Amino acid sequence: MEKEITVTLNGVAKTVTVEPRLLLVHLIRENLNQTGTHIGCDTSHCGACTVLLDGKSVKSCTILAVQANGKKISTVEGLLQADGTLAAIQEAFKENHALHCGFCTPGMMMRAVELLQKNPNPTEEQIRWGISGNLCRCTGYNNIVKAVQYAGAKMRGDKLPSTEPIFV
Amino acid sequence: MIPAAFDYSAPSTLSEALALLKQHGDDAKILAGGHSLIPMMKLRFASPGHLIDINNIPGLSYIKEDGGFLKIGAMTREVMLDESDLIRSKYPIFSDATKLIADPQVRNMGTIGGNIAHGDAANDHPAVMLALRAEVSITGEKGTRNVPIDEFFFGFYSTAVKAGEILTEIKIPIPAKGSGGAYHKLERKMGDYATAGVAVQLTIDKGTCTQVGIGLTNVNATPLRASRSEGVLKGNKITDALIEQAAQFAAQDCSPSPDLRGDEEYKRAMVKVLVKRMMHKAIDRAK
Amino acid sequence: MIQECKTSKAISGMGHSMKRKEDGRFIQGKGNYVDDIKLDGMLYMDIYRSPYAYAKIKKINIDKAMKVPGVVAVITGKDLEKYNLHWMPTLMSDTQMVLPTDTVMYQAQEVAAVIATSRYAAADGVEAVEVEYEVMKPVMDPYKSTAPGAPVLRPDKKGKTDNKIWHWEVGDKQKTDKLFATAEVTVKEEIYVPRIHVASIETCGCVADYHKVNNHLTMYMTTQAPHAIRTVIALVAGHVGLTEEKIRVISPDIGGGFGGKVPVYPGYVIAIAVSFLVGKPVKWIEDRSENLQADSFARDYHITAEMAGTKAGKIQGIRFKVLADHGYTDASANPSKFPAGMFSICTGSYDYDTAFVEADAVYTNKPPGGVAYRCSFRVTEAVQGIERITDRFAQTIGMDPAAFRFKNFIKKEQFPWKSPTGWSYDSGDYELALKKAMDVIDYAGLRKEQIEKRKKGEIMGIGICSFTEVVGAGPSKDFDILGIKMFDSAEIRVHPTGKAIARFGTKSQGQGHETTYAQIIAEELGIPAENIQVEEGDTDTAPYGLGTYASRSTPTAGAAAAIAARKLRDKAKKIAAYLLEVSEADLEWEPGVFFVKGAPEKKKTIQEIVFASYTNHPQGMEAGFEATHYYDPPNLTFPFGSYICVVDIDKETCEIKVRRFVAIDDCGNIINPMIVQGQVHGGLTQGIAPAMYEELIYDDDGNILNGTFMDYLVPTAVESPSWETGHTITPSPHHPIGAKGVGESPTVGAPPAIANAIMDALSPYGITNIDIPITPYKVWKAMKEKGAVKGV
Amino acid sequence: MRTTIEKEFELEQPIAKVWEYLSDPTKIVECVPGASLTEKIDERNYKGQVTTSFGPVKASYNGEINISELDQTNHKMVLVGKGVDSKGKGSADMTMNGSLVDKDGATVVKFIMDISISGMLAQFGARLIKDVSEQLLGQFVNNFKDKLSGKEVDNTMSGSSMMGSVLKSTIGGLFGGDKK
Repeated sequence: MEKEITVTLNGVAKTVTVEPRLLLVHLIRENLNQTGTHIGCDTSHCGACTVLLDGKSVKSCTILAVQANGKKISTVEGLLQADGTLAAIQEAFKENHALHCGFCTPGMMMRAVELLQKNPNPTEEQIRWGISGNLCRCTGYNNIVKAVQYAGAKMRGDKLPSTEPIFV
Repeated sequence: MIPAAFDYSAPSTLSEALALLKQHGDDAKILAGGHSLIPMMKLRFASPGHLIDINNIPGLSYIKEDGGFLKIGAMTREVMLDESDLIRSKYPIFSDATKLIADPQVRNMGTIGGNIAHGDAANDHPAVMLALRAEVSITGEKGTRNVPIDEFFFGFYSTAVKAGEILTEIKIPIPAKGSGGAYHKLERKMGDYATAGVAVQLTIDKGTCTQVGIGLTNVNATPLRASRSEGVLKGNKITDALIEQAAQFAAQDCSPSPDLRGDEEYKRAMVKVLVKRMMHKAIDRAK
Repeated sequence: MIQECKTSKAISGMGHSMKRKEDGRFIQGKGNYVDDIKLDGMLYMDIYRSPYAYAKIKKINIDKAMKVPGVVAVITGKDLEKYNLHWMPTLMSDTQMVLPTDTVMYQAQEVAAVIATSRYAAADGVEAVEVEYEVMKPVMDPYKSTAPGAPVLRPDKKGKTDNKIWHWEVGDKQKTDKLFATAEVTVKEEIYVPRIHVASIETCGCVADYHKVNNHLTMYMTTQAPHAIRTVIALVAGHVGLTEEKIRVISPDIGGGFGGKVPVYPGYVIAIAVSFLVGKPVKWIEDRSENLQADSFARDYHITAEMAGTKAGKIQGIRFKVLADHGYTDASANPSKFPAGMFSICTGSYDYDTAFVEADAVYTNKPPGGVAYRCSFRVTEAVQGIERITDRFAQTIGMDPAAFRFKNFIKKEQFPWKSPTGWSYDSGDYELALKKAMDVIDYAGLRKEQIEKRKKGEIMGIGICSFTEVVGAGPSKDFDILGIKMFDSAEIRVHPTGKAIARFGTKSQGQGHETTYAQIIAEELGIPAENIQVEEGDTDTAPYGLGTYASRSTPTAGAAAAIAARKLRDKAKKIAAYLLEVSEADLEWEPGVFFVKGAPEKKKTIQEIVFASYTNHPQGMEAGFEATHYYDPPNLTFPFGSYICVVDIDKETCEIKVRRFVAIDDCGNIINPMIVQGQVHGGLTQGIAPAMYEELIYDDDGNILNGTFMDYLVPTAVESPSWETGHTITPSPHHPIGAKGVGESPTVGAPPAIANAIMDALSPYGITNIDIPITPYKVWKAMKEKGAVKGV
Repeated sequence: MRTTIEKEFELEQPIAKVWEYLSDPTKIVECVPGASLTEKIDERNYKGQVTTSFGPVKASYNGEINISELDQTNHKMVLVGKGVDSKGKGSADMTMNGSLVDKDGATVVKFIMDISISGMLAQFGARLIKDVSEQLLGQFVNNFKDKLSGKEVDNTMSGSSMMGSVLKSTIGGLFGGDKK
C-alpha cells in the first residue's frame, strides 16, 4: 500500500507517493534525482549513503523513505553556502586532497559535518573514531583527518593549518 | 539489495501500536532503529508483511534516575546514552559499550530497546544488562510486566517478549556507593560483532565485594551470566588470585562457537583475559 | 620542496602540488557515476545467482518471475545460446560463460537475468526465479585440483583431461638447482598470498543503450579500459551486426577501480544483449555482495620461496615455485606473453645472478579472476615472496635485516641492471631509500627499545621491505592484451586563445589525471595547467589506448602527453621564428615563451604563437595547433622504495597495533607531490588490508563465508595508521619526463613490511611464518603452539 | 559450512519403547521443530517440509528423508535428510545417528548430528549455525521426551513461549556452569 510522504530535502519541501519498502537512499537518488548520495555496500557498513536526517548523520540505505516523513534531509547537494561559495568542509576536502575517486566523499563530508557540529575541535583520534562508519578505499584517511581538522579551524575562525603535503 | 514489499504503520501511541500488533499477529514486526531488521529484510532473510514503526510514539526515549532505578526508555538511541552526562559520570560501563557498537551513524538510529529485544547474543547491551542486573519492562494489551534480565533471553533471536508485546523500558537498580563497572569487547575491526565481550559491574565496601555482575557477549547461544565467577567474588575480599579464578570460571562456563573470529579455545582464552581486565577497570572505577 | 619546479605556480607544471581540478564536481555531489545515469525508457536488470559452487542445472522455471508486476523478461543461457552469446573470451584468451546452459561453476555465478521496469520489480523477479540443481562436490583446494580423481572442471575445452591452465617458467633451472645443492645456507618458506578483493566503494555496473534505428550501441560502464572493451564487445557481438564503429563506450566517473574494473563481466554482456534485443536502455548495477562474490578476485598465489646464500650474508640465488588458483577461468588481465604477469620481478632489489621461477595455474570452483589489484600484474605476490624470504634468511644467519639488505642491494652504479629473470632495471638507489627510512624512524633507537621491551616480556617488532616494482606496461615487442599492443596515447588541441583540451586513452578512477596530465602539458608548453582541459573515457573522442591499471598511466600516457606537447613546441618554435623574423637557432625557450638569444625583450608567448597558428601561420605550414602521440615505451620503469613498520603486540590478546609506518618511495620525477603522496597513503591502507584484515574465505562446499562488508574487513580510519611518507628521486633515464609511476608501490610494499614486523616481534618465540592476513587469532594460535600463551 | 553436535540424555522408559518411537519416522518427525511429513514413498523414504522461524527470520525447506540404517538388534539408526530452501537460496543436509543403550531398565539416548548448509544461509549465517543447530536439537530432544511420556507435542515454531520453555531447560542448564 503506497504512502504519501513529505520531506524537506535541502530546504525544499517535496511530497511523494512511495512504497513503504522504498529505501531513503532511493527516494533521494531516484525519486528526487539528487545523485550525490551514493550506495556502496547495502548493509550499512560503508557510509557512502550518509545523509543528515533532522541534522543527524544516518545511513540512508538502511532507513525507509516513509521513516523520513515530515523530516528534514540534508545531502551533499545542500552543502554550498547561500552565496554559492563552498562550505568549510567542501573547501577542506579540496584543499587537503581528501578525495581521490570521490565516491565516498559526499557521505564522508556529511558525517564530518555532524562530527564538527558536536565537537568543533576534535583530536585526530576523535576524528578517526568519528568517521569509522565511512569506508574510503582510496585515500588511506590521512588527508581526510587533515581536512576535518582544517574545516574545524575554518568554522571556528582559527588560523588555517597548512594544506601543503608534509613529507618526512 | 531491496526488501520484499510490506505494509507500514506509524502509530503515534503505544496502545495503537499494540492494537496493530494484535491485528497483524505473527506477520508484523516492530521497527525501532531498524539497523538489524532492515538489513535482514534487504537480504530477504526476513520478509514481514507489516512493519509497525514505533519511532513516532512519544515518551519512549529518556534516561533518568527515579525510585532507586536508572530508567531508560526503550527507544533511547545509542547516541543519547553516549552523550548523556548522567551516563558518562555515573554509568561509564554504558559509555564503554556504546562507543563500540557499530558506528556513529548506526548509533544515531539504533536503540537500546532494539539492541536487547533482538535477542542476539552478539549484541553488546545484553551483557551490560546482565552485569547491572537490569529489569526489562514489557508492555502488552493487559499492561506492563517486569522481567528480570536473567529470564529475558531464551534462544537465538528469542526473548521473553511475547506476541503482541513491546519492550518499553529498561530499569537498572542504582548501584550503591563504591560501585564501578566496565565493558570491553575484542573486535576484528571497528563496528564488528564481538570476538568476545565482557561486562563487569561490582560494588566494593571496605575492600569486600558486596555485589557483582558479570555478563558475556557472543560466547554463548544467549547472552550469558558468569554465575560461578560472580559466586567466587561476592562476599569476599578481592585478590588477584580470586580474579584469576573468576576469569577461569567464566572462560570455562561459556560456550563459544567457532567462526571467522576464532575457534572455541581462543574465544575462551579471550573471555579470561577480558574478565580480568574488566575486573581491574571496574575496581578502579569503584574507588 | 620535494621536486624542483621549472615553471611558475601560475603555470603549475611538474613539481607543483596543484589542487585537483576534478574535485569541484565531486565535493558538490555532481560527479557522474554510472548509477547516476538515467535514460528515457530505461529498464533495470537484476541477476539471479547460483547458491552452489558446482551443480548441474536441472531446470529453470521462470513462470513465477514473469508474473511479477513490472518484469518484462527473464534471460537464461538458453536464450543467449540462440544468438551464440552464451560464451565470451576472457582477456587471457580463456573462455567464460555469460550465462550457463547446463552447469554452474562457482557460487554466485550468474544464472538468469531479470529485466523489469524498476529496480524493485527486477529484485522481486530474481526472488521468484526457480532453479533445480543437482549439486556436485566442488574442487576448492588448488592442490587437490590436480590430484588424481579430481573432476575435470572444464570439459567444455576440447581435449582437456585435467585442471591445469598453464605452466610458466623463467631463469636457469640447472644452475639454480646446482646452487641450492651446494650453498652454505638455504631457507625455504611456504608463503600464501591470499585471495582478496579490490572492493572499490563503487561496485560495477553499466547502462547499455542500443538504438535499433541507427544500429548503434552506447555503453556506459565502469571500466578502466574503455577502448579495449569496445574492441572486445565488437569481437563478441560483431557477428550480430555490432561492429566496432557502431559501438561507443563511455566510462563516466569511476568510484575506484584498482584493477577490478578491467575485466569484462557477464553482467555487461547480458545488458548489451538485452538492450540489443528489446531496443531499450538497460541498467545493471551490482550490489556489494555480488561484487565481492562474483567479480574478479586478486592474488591467490601459493608460493614456495627458497633463498640460497653464504653464512656471511651474501645472497646467491632464489628458487620460487607458485601454484596459482584462478578459479573457474583464467580471467586475469595480464599481458598475453606473461601468464604469471611480472611475477619474475621476484628476484627483488638484490645483486645475484641465479634464479629459477616457475608457476602453474589451475582451475577450481571459485569465482574466476586474477586481476592485478593495484599491482602491476603479480608484483605484489613477487614482493611478498622475496621480502619475506629475505627476512627469513637474515634471521637464519643471525644478521640484522637492514644490514643484510645493505650487503646485498644492487648498487646505484650497477644500473641499468640485468636481472637473472631477464628484466633490465632502469635506475635505482636502494641504499639511499633504506637509509632515509631508517633515519626517519630511528631504526637504531627502535632496536634498543626492542631489547629493553623483550626483557620485560613485551612484544614489539620492526619490519623492513625494500621493494622493486616493475610498471608501465609496456614495450610493444613484448606486451599486448588480446594482441593489442600496450602503447598509450595523448591528443592535444590548443584553441586559438591558447587554452587547450587534451584527450587520453587511459581512464582515471581517482588518480587525478585531469590535474597531472594538465601539469605535464603545462611543463612542456607553458600553458597554465588551469587552462588545459583533460578528457578521458569516451571512445568516440579519445585516442585509442589500453587504459589505466598497473601504474601505467604516467609511464605511458604521461609520456605520450609530453611527447605530443614537444611536437607542438617544435611547431611553436617555427611559428615564433617566423613571427620574430629570426632563425629557429636564434630562439631560446623558457616555460611559455620563445625569445631571441641575447635580446629577451624580443619574444612571443605560447598564447601569441598559438593564436598565430590559426590567424597568421607561415605559408606552407599546416594551420592549427594539434598533436597526437602514441607512445611505445622503450622499457618498463622500475619504481622502488623502503618501508619500515613498527608493531606492538598485546601479549594476552595478541592484538596487533601498527605504531609507526614510514614509507620512502622513489617513483622518479614527481608530477604533483600532493597527488603522489595521496596515492601512497591510499596504497598503504590497501596494503595493511591484506596484511592484517582481508581475505576471501570459502568453506569446503564452496560457500563464501565473508561476502559482505560485515565480514570482509575493509579497514576504517581507526585501523589505518597515520602514515609517514617521503621520497628519494631517481629519474627514469628512458622516460620523457623521468617519471616511473607510483600508484601501486605502497600496496606492493606494505604487506611484507607489516608481516616482517610481526614476525620480527614473534621471533623470540620461534615462530617463523604466519600467512597474511595476520590476525590476533592467528598470532594467538601460533603463540599457543609455542607455549607462549595458555588456553583455558 | 558444516557442524557436528552431540547430545546424550537418559529416559525413564525402557529401550523397546524408546526404539519404537525412534525408529518410526512419523513419530520422530513430529518432534522435529517445524517439520512435517508430506509423502511416504516407501518404508525408508519420505518427503517432508521444515519451516523454521527465528525472530524475524523465516526459512522453509522441502526435503527428502531417508532411513539409511535401522539396526533393530543394536538399536542404532541413521537418518539422512536433504532439504532445499523453498526459495532456492540453498540447501541443508543432515545426518543423524541415533543410538540407544539400556541402563538398568532406563534408556540412554545418544544423538550425533552432522549438519551442512550451503548457499545463502551458509554465507550469512556461519556465526550462528552451531548455536541454532544446538537449539533445534535441544527442542527436538524435549519434544521427544514429551512425546514418549504421552504429552501433546506442538512442534510448530510459532510460539516463542514454547521456545522459551524449551530453551530455558536446555540452554538454561548451562547457567549452572557444570561444564568442564
